[in-house]
Parts: sequence; C-alpha cells; structure tokens
Amino acid sequence: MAEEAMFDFIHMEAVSYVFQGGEKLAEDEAVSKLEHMGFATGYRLVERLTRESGRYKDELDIMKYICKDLWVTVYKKQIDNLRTNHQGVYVLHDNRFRFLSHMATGKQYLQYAPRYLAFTCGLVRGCLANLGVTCVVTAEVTQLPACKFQIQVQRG
Amino acid sequence: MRSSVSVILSNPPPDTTMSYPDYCTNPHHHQTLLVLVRQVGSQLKSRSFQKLYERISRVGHVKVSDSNGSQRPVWVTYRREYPVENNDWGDFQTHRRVLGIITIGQVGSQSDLNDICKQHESLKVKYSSTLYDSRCIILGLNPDGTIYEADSRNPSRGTSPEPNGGIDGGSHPPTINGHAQSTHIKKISAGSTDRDSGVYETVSSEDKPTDSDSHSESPQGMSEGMMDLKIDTNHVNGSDSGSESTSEVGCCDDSKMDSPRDSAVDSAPDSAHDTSQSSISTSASQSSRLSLQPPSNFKTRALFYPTSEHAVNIESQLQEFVSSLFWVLESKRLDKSQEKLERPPLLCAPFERKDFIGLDMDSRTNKKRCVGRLRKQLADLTLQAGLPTEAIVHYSHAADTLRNCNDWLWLAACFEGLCAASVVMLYPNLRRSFGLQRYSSLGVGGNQGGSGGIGNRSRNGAVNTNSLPTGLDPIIVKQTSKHCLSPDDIIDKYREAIVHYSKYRNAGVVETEASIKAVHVLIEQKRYLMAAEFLSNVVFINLQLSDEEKIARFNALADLYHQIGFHRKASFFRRVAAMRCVAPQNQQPDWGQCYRLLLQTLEGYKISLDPLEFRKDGSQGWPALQVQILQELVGTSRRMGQNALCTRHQAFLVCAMLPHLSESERKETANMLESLSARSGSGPAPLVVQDTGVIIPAVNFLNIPICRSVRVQPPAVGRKAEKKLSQEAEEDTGPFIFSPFSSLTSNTQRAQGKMDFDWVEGDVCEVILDLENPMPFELKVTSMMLITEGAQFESWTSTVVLKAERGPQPVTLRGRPQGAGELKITGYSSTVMGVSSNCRLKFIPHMKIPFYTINVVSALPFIQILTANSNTGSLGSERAVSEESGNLHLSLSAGETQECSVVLHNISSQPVEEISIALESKMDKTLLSQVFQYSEENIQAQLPIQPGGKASVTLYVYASSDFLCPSRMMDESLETSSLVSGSEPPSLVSGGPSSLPSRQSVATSSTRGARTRRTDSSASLLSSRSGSSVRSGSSSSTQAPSSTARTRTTLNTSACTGRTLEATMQVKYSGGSGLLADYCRSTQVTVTVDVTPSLLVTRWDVLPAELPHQCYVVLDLLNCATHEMDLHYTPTKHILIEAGDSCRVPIPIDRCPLATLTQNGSDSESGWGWSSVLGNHVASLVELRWTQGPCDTPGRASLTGITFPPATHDLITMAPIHWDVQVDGQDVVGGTENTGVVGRTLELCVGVTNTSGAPLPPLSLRLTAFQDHQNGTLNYRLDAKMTTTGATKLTTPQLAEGEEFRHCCGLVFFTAGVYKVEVTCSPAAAVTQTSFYENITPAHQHAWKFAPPLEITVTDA
Amino acid sequence: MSRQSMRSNDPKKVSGELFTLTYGSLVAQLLKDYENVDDVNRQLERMGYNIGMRLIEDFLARANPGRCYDLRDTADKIQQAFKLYLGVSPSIGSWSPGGDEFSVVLETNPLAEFVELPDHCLSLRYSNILAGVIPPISHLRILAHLPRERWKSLLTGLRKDIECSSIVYSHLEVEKGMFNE
Amino acid sequence: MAVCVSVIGKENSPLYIWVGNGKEELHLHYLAHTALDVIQEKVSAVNKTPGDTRELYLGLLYASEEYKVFGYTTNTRIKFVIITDAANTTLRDNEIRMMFRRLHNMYTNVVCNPFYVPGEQITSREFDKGVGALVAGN
Repeated sequence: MAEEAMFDFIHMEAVSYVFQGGEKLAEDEAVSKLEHMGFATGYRLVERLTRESGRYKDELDIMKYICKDLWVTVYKKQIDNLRTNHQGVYVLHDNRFRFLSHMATGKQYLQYAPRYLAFTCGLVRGCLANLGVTCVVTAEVTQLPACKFQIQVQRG
Repeated sequence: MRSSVSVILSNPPPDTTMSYPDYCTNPHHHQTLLVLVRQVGSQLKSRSFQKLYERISRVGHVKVSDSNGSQRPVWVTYRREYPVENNDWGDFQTHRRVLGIITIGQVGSQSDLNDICKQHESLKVKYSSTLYDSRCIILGLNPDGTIYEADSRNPSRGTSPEPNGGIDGGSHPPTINGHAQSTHIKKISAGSTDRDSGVYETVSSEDKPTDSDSHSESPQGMSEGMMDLKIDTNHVNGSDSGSESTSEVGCCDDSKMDSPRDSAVDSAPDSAHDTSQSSISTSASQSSRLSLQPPSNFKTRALFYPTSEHAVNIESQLQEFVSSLFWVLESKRLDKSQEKLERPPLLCAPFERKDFIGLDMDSRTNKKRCVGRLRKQLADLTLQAGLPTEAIVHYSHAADTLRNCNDWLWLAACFEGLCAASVVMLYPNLRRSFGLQRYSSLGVGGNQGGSGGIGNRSRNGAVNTNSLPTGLDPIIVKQTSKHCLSPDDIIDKYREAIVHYSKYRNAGVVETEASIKAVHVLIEQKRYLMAAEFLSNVVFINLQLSDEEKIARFNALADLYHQIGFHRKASFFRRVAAMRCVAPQNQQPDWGQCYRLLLQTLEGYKISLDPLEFRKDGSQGWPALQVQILQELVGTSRRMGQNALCTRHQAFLVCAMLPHLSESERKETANMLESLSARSGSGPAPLVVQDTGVIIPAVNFLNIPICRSVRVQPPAVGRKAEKKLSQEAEEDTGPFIFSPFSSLTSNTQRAQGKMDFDWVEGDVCEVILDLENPMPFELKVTSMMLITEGAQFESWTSTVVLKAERGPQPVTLRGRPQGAGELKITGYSSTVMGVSSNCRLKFIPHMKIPFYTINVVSALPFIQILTANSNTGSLGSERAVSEESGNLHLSLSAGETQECSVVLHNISSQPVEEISIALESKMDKTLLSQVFQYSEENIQAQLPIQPGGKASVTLYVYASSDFLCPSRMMDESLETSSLVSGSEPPSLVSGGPSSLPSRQSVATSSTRGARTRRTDSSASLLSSRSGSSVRSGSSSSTQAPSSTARTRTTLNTSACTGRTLEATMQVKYSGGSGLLADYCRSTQVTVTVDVTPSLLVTRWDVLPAELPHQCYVVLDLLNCATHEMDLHYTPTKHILIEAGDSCRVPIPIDRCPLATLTQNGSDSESGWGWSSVLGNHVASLVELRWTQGPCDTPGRASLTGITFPPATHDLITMAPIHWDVQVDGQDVVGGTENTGVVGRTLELCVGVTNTSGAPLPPLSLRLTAFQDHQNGTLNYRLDAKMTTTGATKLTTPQLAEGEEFRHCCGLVFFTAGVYKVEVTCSPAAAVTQTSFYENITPAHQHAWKFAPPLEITVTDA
Repeated sequence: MSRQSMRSNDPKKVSGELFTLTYGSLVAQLLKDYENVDDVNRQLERMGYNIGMRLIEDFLARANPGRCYDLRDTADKIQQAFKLYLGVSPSIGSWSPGGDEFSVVLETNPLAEFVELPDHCLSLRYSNILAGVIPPISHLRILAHLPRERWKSLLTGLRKDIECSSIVYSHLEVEKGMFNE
Repeated sequence: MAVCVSVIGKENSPLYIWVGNGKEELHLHYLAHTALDVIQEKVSAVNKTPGDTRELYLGLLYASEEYKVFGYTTNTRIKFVIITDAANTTLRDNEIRMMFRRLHNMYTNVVCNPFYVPGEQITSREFDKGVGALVAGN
C-alpha cells in the first residue's frame, strides 16, 4: 500500500531532519520538535477522522477509538492491548510498532528507538487534546519492535 | 404545547383577570394557607417590620393533631401584599385565598392606635370574602395598653429581656399580659372562629344567596367580640383579681366549646397558670399610667408589645393563630366532604361568571360540572388541610367528571392540583430547595461570581443515574403509588394543564404560574432541557402587564433560567429586563435598576470586571456581545451620573476588549474614555456600587502600552559603589570589577530579577522600559513612575509619547533611593487616557520576572576630578575631567619634570573621609615610581573633604627616558670600528685635542698608550685651563658636520624617537554612611605623558685623569630636541648645543673605590656584572642638567643603566697601590718637569704602597723608558741613547696592607732629548689567578701605571 | 453507534491525508526553524531528494517497471510513480521541440489540498518536496523546478494543480537511465 | 435559507460568524449565544439519558417567534449553530443536517491547513466561499 510508504518516508525525513538536519540540536529539544509535529498532525487528523463517527460518551470510549480506528488508520493495525487503572492512566501495547519494525530487532539500536516514537506520542496527544482529553503521552521500548505508550490524563 | 399562540396574542385579555402572577410560586403553595402580613400605621420603621416579618415567616409549618389524634402538618405562606383580584380566584384554587391577616404597627399616641385599628379593619374588609382570622401586633404599648417609654425601661431591658423571660416569666410584664390576653382572646377567637366563618358566609352569600342562618348570628358575634375586648381592657386597667376571674371565664368558656376546638385549647391551661400568679407582681407598677383605648369598632385580637424585642412569645402566638386557621379550614373541609347537595353551587373563576349568566344550571353537564368543580375544591381544601393522599383521590375523581363535561379550565386546575399533591409527596424537599434556590439566585444577582446558583446547578448537572428523582424515598412511593403520579406523569399533567389553560386568554397568569411550578419540579428532576421548554412557553404567554411587572417577569425568568443552568439565557432575559427599565416608552426610566440588572448579566457573558480575572478566561465569551454589554454599562452609569463608574467601565472596555476592537473602534473608544476620564479621573482604586455591595475592581492598563521588557540600569562607572576590598584583593580587581563577569553571571541573576550591581542612596537611578503602543494613534502616557517596595525610593514621574502601533520604544524612568537596603521594583504606574493604573509586573503577561531586586547602598560621596598642570596654569585654569574617568595629557621632553595638581572636588552631600590613591600602569614599578610621584600624607592631611570642598594632590611627573643610545651595547668590533673612525686622521686634523684616543692602544701596547695619554691629557688640560664654553663650543661647531652626520646615522638605527608613558591614577574614596557600610567609590585619572626626545648619549668612554683618584667620563651628547639646549654637565661647566648637534664632553669623576667593588660586585662572575656596578657608580656621580626651549624648561638626565666594557674597569676603579716616585730624591707629581744632564746618573726611586684593603700578592714592577716623537711613533729602542743601572724589571714580595716596597735604580743618558719612563706594575705571572684577583677583576691582564709617565728632559752639559 | 461509518471512508484516501497532514506539520516546523523562506524551499527539496532515493528502491520492488530507453519512458515512469504513491496521475505534456523538456502536471495536488498560504510567506514553494523527489527517481541529472508564480496561484488556493515544469534533461544517459535492472 | 451561520470554539467563543442581514446582526448573535446553553445541556445529557442520542447533529435547539436555531457539535467540542427564518417552513430537517455536514467538512479543511492555528478566528477565503455557497443553498 503505497501511501503508507509515503507516510513512512516523510516520517523518516522528519526524524532525520530534526536529528542531524539543520543545526545540531540537543536530543530532547529534537524529540520535542518531533513530538510537536506529531501533535499538530494528530490534532488535525482526528478532526477529519471523527467527522463521521458519533459522539464519544466518555474517556474510555475515546481511548478505544484511539486503539482501534486511529491506529488502524495510521499504522494499519490495532493496538494489541489496552490497559487502564481507571484513574486516568492508559497503557497501549503495540507488539510490532510500524516505525520500529524496520529497525533490527534486539538491543543494538535500542537507544535510537525514542526518535521513532516521539512523533507518535505527539500524534496521540494531539488526537486526545482535540477530543478534549488533555494528557501526557510517553512511550517505552523494552524489546524491539514492541513498544508501549502510556497516556496520563490530566484531570481538572 | 400551546394550542394557539396567535389567538391569544391577537386580542388583549379583559381586565377581570388576575393581573399579578407570582413568579416565585411552587407546587407546594397548593398545600399552604395564605396569610397576609402588613405594616400599618405611620410610626413603624420598616426595619423593625422586616425583622418581625422574618420572625413570623419562620413559623411556616405547624403540626396540629386532629380530632382523631393524628398529626397534621399545616403549612403557611406569608405574603406582604396580595392583590384582591388574585384573591378572587380563591374558589378556583383555594390556596389563593387569603385566610389570615397579621398587621404590625407602632403607636406613639392614641391617634396612632386609632389609625392602626382603622387600617386593620379596612384590610379585613378588603379580604373579608376569604378571611378566617386576623391578628394585630401593636408595638410601643405596654401590655396594659399604657404607652411604653423606651428610656425609663431601658436599664432593665438593656440588661436582658429574654433572660428575664427565661428565669421567671412572672416578673416579665409582656409575657404575662401576652398570656393574659391570649387566654381572653383565645376565648374570643374561639368564639369568633365560627363567627368569622359566619362573616365569610355572609360575604360570600352576596353572590350566593342560598345561605340563610348566618345573618342572625353575625351581629351578636360582633357585639360579643366587642364586649369581650372591652372587658379585657377594663380589667387590665382595674384590679388583677378581675383578670383572674375573666381568665377563668375564658377557660371554662373554652372548655364548653365543641370537639374540634378543644385541641386548640390544650395550650391554654398552662398559659393560664403563670398569668394567674405573675400578674399580681406586676400590677402595682403600672397602675398609675394612662392607657390607650382602641377604637370601639376594633374587633380584632391585638397583641401589645413595648418593642419587637419584647415579642418573645410571638412564635407561640402564631402557632396558635395558624392552628386556629387550620381548624376553620378543617371544619369547612369536613362540611364540604359531608354535604350532599342536590343543587350544588357552581364555582367559577372570576372571568367565567358572566359566561354562565342565564345558563341552565340543571342541564346534566352543568350539574356534572358543578359537582366536579366542587369536588376539585374539596380536593384543594383537603390538600391544604395536610391530607395529600386523600386530595389525590378527590382530584382524580374530579378530573374524570370534569373531563367528561369538557370543563377544560377546571380540568387543568385539577391536574395542577393533582401534580401539586403528588409533588408534595414525592418531593417534600422541593419546598426547602425552592426557598434556597431563590435565595441563591438572588445571591447570583449580588455577585456576578454567581457562586450559589451555579454551584447547585453544576452539582445537579453531575451524572445521577438512579431513576427515582431525589427526595423520593421508596417507602413513600409504595404507599402513595396508588394514585400518586409518577415523576413523568407529573410533567405530562402539567403540560396538559398548561395546554388547557392556554385556551383561555384570561388564564394567562394561572398558566404562567403552572409553567413555573412545572419548571420547579423539572429542576428537582434535573430535566433541564424540558424545564427550558416550559420556560420558553412562559415567554410566549401574553399578559397585560405594566412596565415594572414586565421587568419583574423577565427577572423571574432570568432567575429560573439561571436555576436550570442556562446562564446565557438567564443573562439574556436579565438584560431584556434591564433594557425595559429604561425603555423609551417607559415614563420614569430607572437607570439605577437597569445598571444593577446589567451587572447581573455579566456572568452569563463571561465578563468579569476584574481585568486579571477576565484575561484568564479571555478565550471564552462572545466578544461582540461583551462589547455591547459593556457599552450599555457605560451608558447606564453615565445616565446615573456615576462618572467614576462610567469611566471605569469604559476603561475596562478599552483594556479588556482591545483585541476584539477594530482600529476605528479603538480610536473612538479611546476618545470616549478620554472625554469621560476628563470629567472624573479614574484612579486605580476599586469602586463600590452603592446599594448593591458590588465592587468594581480597578482597571490597570497592563496592555496599553504593552511593556515588553524592564531594564534596570547600573549606575554610571564613576558612581558605582564597590565593596571596600582588602589590599591584596584590590590588586587584581581593576576599575571594572563587574565588566568581565557580569555578562556571564547576569543571565542567571536576572532570572530571579536580582541585580548584580548596587544603587546608591541619594543617587539618581534609572530603569528603562520597552513599551509598545497597540493603539492606532499617538499615545500619551503621563505621570509614569516606578512602583517599588522595600527600601525607601523617591520615584519621579515622567511623561512619554509613544508612536502609533510602533514596536518597543524605550522609556526611562528615574528616581532616587532614599534609604539603604533591598529595593524591589514591582511595577510602574501610569496614566493613559486619563486613567491612572498601577501595572504590576507579575500581572503583565509574558513578563517572566515578578519583580526586580536591587541592593541600595547607603549614601556615598561623589567627587569630580579636576586637573591642571601647575606649570601652564594654576588651579585658576582647572579643566574639569569628564565625570566617569578623568584624563590628563602631558607632553614633555625627555628629562623634563612637571608637576600637575589633581583636584578632587566633592560635589556630593557626603563628606569624603577616606581616600586611597593607587597608580596602575603597565610600566614596571621602579620606572613608575620614577615617573610619577605624589605625597600620600599630603592627601590624608586634607581629609575630610566636606561637601562642596576640594582637595588637591600634586603629581610630579618626570619624563624619564633612556638617554643612552640603544646602541650602547655595541660589541667590541662595532666599538672599534667607531673608535677607529674616531682616531682617523681627519678628526686629528680637525683638532687633535678633542679627538678620542684608541682605548685598545691603551689596553694593549703601553707605548701608544703613553702617546695618547699625553695628547689627551694636554687636551683635557687645555679644556680645563681655558674651559671657556666658547672654545669648546667652537670646537664642537667645527666638528659639527662630521659628528652630526655620524649621530644621524646612529639616530636612525636607534629608536630614540620618544615614547608615551601612561598610568591611571585610581582614587578610591568613601565617606558618610556608606563608609560605615564599608562601601566606596572609585574614580580614576589617566595620565598620559608623551616624551619627546631631548638629549641622547650616543657614545661614551673613560679616560685617566691627571689626579690619580679621578678619571674622565667622556660622553658624546646629541641634542635631539627641537631647541638649542644649554647643558650643564658639571656644576661649573656648561655648553650650548644646537638642536640636532652633538658634542663631546669630558666629565671628571672620582674613581670607584675598590671597597664598593668588593662589596657590590663580589657576587658577579663576569666583567659585565662588574660593569653594571661601575655603571651605577658613574651614573650616581654624573648628572646632566639643561634648560631648553623658549621658556627655558629645565631637564635632567642620568646615566642610569650605563655600562662599561671590562677594559675600562681599571680606569674607573681605584688602583690597589699608591705610587711614590722620586727623581734625585725629589718627588714627582703628575706633570712636573725633571731635567737631567748627559752622562750624569739620575737616581729614580719607585715606592709601591699597598692601599688596597687586602694584602697584595707579589707584583712585577717594570720601568720602561721611551721617546715620543710626537708623530704617533714611540721609540723604545734606546740602547744607544741611555742605559740603566739596577733592575728595571723585578718582582715585589707579597705586600701586606699598607706595606711599602721601594726600588731604586739609576738612569744614564748619552744624548740630550726628551725621555719618558713608564712605571707599571702588574700581578706577577706566577700568581695571576689567585683568589684576590678573581675577586676584584675578571680574568684579564691588569696593569696599574704611574700616570702620567714621568718625563725627563736631558740637556748637554 | 456509527463506528462503522468511520471505516466507511476510504482508507486509501485517509492514509493519503495522513501523509498530507504530516507533511504540513513538517513544513510548518521548517518555517518555524528557518526564518528565511528560501532556506525552507531548499530544505524541502533536499528532503524530497532523500525520499526519492528511498522511493526508487521501493518503486522498483513494487511495480517492477520495464527498462526505459528515452525521456518519454522516463516521463511515463514518473507518471506511474505519482499514481502509485500520491494516488494522483499527473498528465505529461508540453514537450520541448528538443524532446529534452516536459511538464508533469498534477490536476489535484494532494500535498496542497488544504493549504492556504499566509501572506507573510507567499514565496514559499509549498510542494517543493516533489521537485526534490523527481530527479532521483528518474536517475537523470534533471533539474526540476517549480516556477514561482505558479506556486503562488496554487497555494493561494486558486488552482489546485502543481506544475512541475521544464524538467531540463541535461545529457543523454538513457541507457543507464532509471529502472535498469 | 439560513440567516446566520456560526462556528463556536471549544471554549464557547465564536470562531466564525456569518450573518445574513446587518441590522439583525446583534440579535442573531444573542440567539446563537444563548443556543450554547441548550447545546451544552444536550451534550451533557448524552451521558445520562439512555438511547442513542449521539448524533453530532443536535436538531432544533429552540425557536423564537421569528427564528429557528439549530445546533451541531463535533467530537472535538466545536459547535456549529445555524439560524433559519422561522417563516421558512420548507426547510427539512434533513437539509439542515446536510448543511451542518458540509459546514463540518469545510471546518475540517480549515483545521487541516497547516498554517491555521486551532482556536484562532477563521479567516480562510475557502471557508468564506464555502459558507457563501452553503447559505445560498447550493
């Protein structure tokens, strides 16, 4: 499916631009740039995607949407596992995360993994933000290409 | 839900309708007894009425145990006024009947009393159709009817009325009489109840002639009541015994009464008790007073109280009153329920009556109708009587009948009743919440924060999934489920009722109220959307209303909308109401009310009049509407004549709405603001709207202009205060203590807004703001000044004009710290468009730092430095040195000395008590001290420098320079070359005497040395003999060309083109309080000295002098100044040197004693070490002085740093030996002529004495004779011409210190002529390298000669 | 509950939009990073080039396109690639007489679908990345540039077509041109 | 057709307002503004009332004598309010629904413009044109 390829390419470009592109940036600054791009994308994307769907009745409903529809749209697969403590923390497991799949499995490139997660974190945060859920999204990789995203909803 | 709006809108309803909807109505009203409470008479203050009214309305619920002993709740609604028209609807809905009246009045005189009684009676008449009973509370009378004087009673009362009541009621008149009366009047009331009802009957009989018996009864009833009251008053005046009896009567009278009443009397006996014994105690005190008589026609139970405080038993009185009402009601209910009339009366709503005129009452439907209506009324009564369940049954039956005969109006009423009854059961707490909500909504009115209302609502809004509405507990549902409506049914029934009502254009009010009731229920059920529907229906209902009624209506709607959480809608109606107040067609516009209402709308439009608040949720709200509301506020407040408020609002409009205002709008709003503020300047203090406690917070123009950055300026360099540093620290910290680091540190320090420099008390300090003007016109900001905390600070206002829509423009605010300590700059105040505001940094958006802190150092003196060089001019011609750092520029010719005075002028108000001056320069210290000199003591002596005073430091500047031509270090070869040239024939020709002999010759070949010695000696003699300056001058002049030429060459090679000496004079000073805090200031003068070359020693040499202890230092001097110089090279001798000329001068000096050598030079290994020692020796002895230039500027030069090659050392140093030469026994001194004769022996004795400090090793002594041909050749071969007897070459033994060695020999000459003998001694070869020599001379051949060589002229015999 | 309706909208289109939006945020970021618009244009082209490099491999793998012998083939392949990756098929045209120059015209430019260029950076060549992509995918030293005025018109939303015109094809290297196995 | 079309942001402040006739403008503003109450209530009601009222289209919010006010809310808390002339009875509910759909699409396009900062006033020319067409009923 070729459009996906384009998305992957542009994402890679974004990553490489932020990291070795232009002026040398501090790692975290670079990550935050990526995250921001993701945010902007997610915010807009969700505006389009939820056009047709009905109103979501609550947070969990929204999370389900993220795991199913959004993930399918963006990564052509569903989130493999969603956990929540019902106090505003949701953990999304993706056993084979697309942006990591092209990286060699194993520990070798582990330290580069964050670069390929930042955008997605932003993407998720953007979607949720636009759906009225303000939150912090963090990602963590223990074993490539699996990774899990943690969503910490900010209440009040 | 409306059937046909248009119909109703089309033609206005007739006036027979009730015109006064009660917007506070509520389903529970159906269940209540309506009591009218009125203020009567002119005396009573509305305050005390209000107080009493509140007390009364607290008695809203009374429990009565009915005939069959079960408790009945009786509810009361108290109203202050109630239109009679509404009362007319009493048949339609019985809860609309006024059943009781309570009047409250104050009397000061009989007339008052009469007045009150009259009013009361007239009221009774007014409502007579429905009235059951009434009370009249009269203040200002003692129970006995005597006038109550506040002052006399005050003490006892002041102590505490109610304790009295508590401890023993007996001693308390009012209570007694209260009770005493109550007992009596209970009788009356008891008696009168049926009579009142009789009254009722009679009155009602007017429209219903069916009643018969009432007429007979009523008059005696009247009389009895009257009579009773008379008795009452009588006995109160008369003896108390009477009172007892009557009370007895009262009691027994009571006891006679029939069943339903005695329950009411239960309370009587106990009250009767205390009266009996208590009344005795009091009677005496009151006997004397005159008492007021109520008018004869006053047939009401009156309660006398001195003041409202005394009305302690009023609650019990009310209870009794209410229960009496209840009993009447109950009896009527029972009658109604029992009676079985075959021709039931037709009850009508007021407007119906005419419709039924001439209608056949016997028709089946009408019968039904009558029955139905009666049943319905019965239901009403039942509900009021506290039996909702029964009521429901009645209602439902009535409903059925009425539906059958299409009596829509009454059906609707029936449904309403049904709902009411159900509500009473389902939502008992609705009654309470109802009161509460109204309260909250009012509260919302008060503060636009609107805490109360929204609070409730939002909580209600929260998810509530249980199907039962709140306040409904299952048990009730079970037991009542039978007929009681379900929550949904209630609403449906209400809807239905409303639909029916809407068919009758006269039922508008009822419809309205029904809708409102429904709304209350819906609120209880949290079904706000539907509530909204009902409300919007209310809006449609068209009523003939006066303006203020309309206003009231919109207000009520607003409140209700508020309660259902539709704040925007609420505000909308609030605003409509507000506009109504001042509508053009309104005859007396009420701007005040309009304004208050507008204030209440703010919340709904998300406007908070506090700009800070507002900015927080600025994103919310609807700008277009917000702007309008604000403009209306402005307009209204202007019409109210509240200029301050008006200005404030306009200011807010400009400030808060700025982002949403177009350019033109900005212009006009601003203009308006200016014109307004011109009328009343608006300060930054919050305003309070009178008669609503609303506070309109200050508007501070944080965004006009926008402050982008604040830059606190450090003091000027010279004014900087420094911590006084310890000496060693002082070394490394230059004048710019902070400059290198501040840039680095400042960032971090700025972060917390802590400044890394100090301000000084009493100094002018500056802060620069970068201001941006968002307005499309030139903005004038007046009286701008800093706002500070902490240390005292006098900030000066300044006025600025900011260009239109221009990026940051710097504005400097100045001020002067008045005290030491920490100074916080928290913001600035400004006046823009006539509005003065305090702008706190912490409130300014995108301003990171809430405040800047600067440490203020206590006052320090400040000196200005003036310099003047005293040669050119005295202090008269001081020239001020620029404030921060003075500069003093001198240009001197080398060797010149100038003294310039540096004047320290204390231009501050603090005395200078401490000064330290330090010179700093790149030059090495010795040179520095050589060039600049000043006297520290002198300065210290001048302290302290008082304010305005001056102190001066004289700075001596010596243009030190290196007078020795840089080529002085010429190695031998160079030297020789130059010297060779020096001894060239031309020079000889050009005047032998002054020509310089080759030193080598001296050093190497003694013969040639001898020759030179003579010539040169002659030269020196010559010069010394006739030392006329002219001579030497001429000689120099003759020699000039060559020499100058030579010196030029040397000039070019050497860098003697002058130099610049620079040093800064660092003055640290302190004084006053600053000194104690040990701070100081430092200022500096930079002194630059351009040294122009003057004299230059191009070459130098040393020659032996005539006297053995002396030698000549011969210098080639070049005058490289631009003027002729008159050079003094010895105290006695001087010479003129043309500019650019050079000349050679011999300077006799004492030779360097060995002692100094051995002391200073001992350490030095090489000859050069020596040479420096010798150099110093020479330098110390030779000083060249001169005057030159137009004003004979003096100058001096020293030969410091001059050195001599080893070869010359022996000449400069003293010989270690002393010669003692004799020819034929006569001593030879330098230059004495000795004569001899050919063939005859001359005896020559040579004595050598060791004059050195140490024993001399063996020396080889040598006598050498020779002839000088005066042509540069010396002839040592004299074998043919002479011979010697005795040794001419021998070695002395070791000579002890001071020991002499003598040697004699004879000389025989063969031919006549001039002979010379050279006497030399040098260390014996064997011992050359003994330590001694090592000490005193480098390893080279020493030779000490007897100079000048002795000369013998031999003549022929 | 209309979850299904979500699915209903064409996944192809959606992921196309995803790409578009991502690209949008990227451009926005670039504009934030570089103050100079021309730098952005350059950077975009550079990125395009990199993408092209990756894309060509992918393209060869996916649609195994035949070898091409002259510029016309090249043009076809370019057309093919656009179709495959952007879901839009450009029309090739306006050949230069020398046959060494042609235009790729996109009727609809998926990149610029939603873009409305703010006035302060009208000189931005929003879709410049495409200009960057083409050279590498057509292994030719070709200079693809997008005429400024066209861009204005496109990006102010008047015309939704990109014109990647005047692909000047410097020297004949067709045999070692694109897509040779 | 419609006399007022307004797009209202997450924080209930207007992002875009089109008003048919100028003199009624402020009045229509008030209508749209007060409509928010109903919208809020309806949206929050979703959670309580059972049954599927989750459609984005909220239907008629309320009617005044001369106007009808319709509402629509997106999942992203953006509200659209369309006010029509009460006299205009020809307008079907479905047509209104379609208008909202179109409006929603146009809005999403605006948001998808990478240069549009969400929450700011909508100044897009495209959008203007779109609304023009919308209210013109074609």
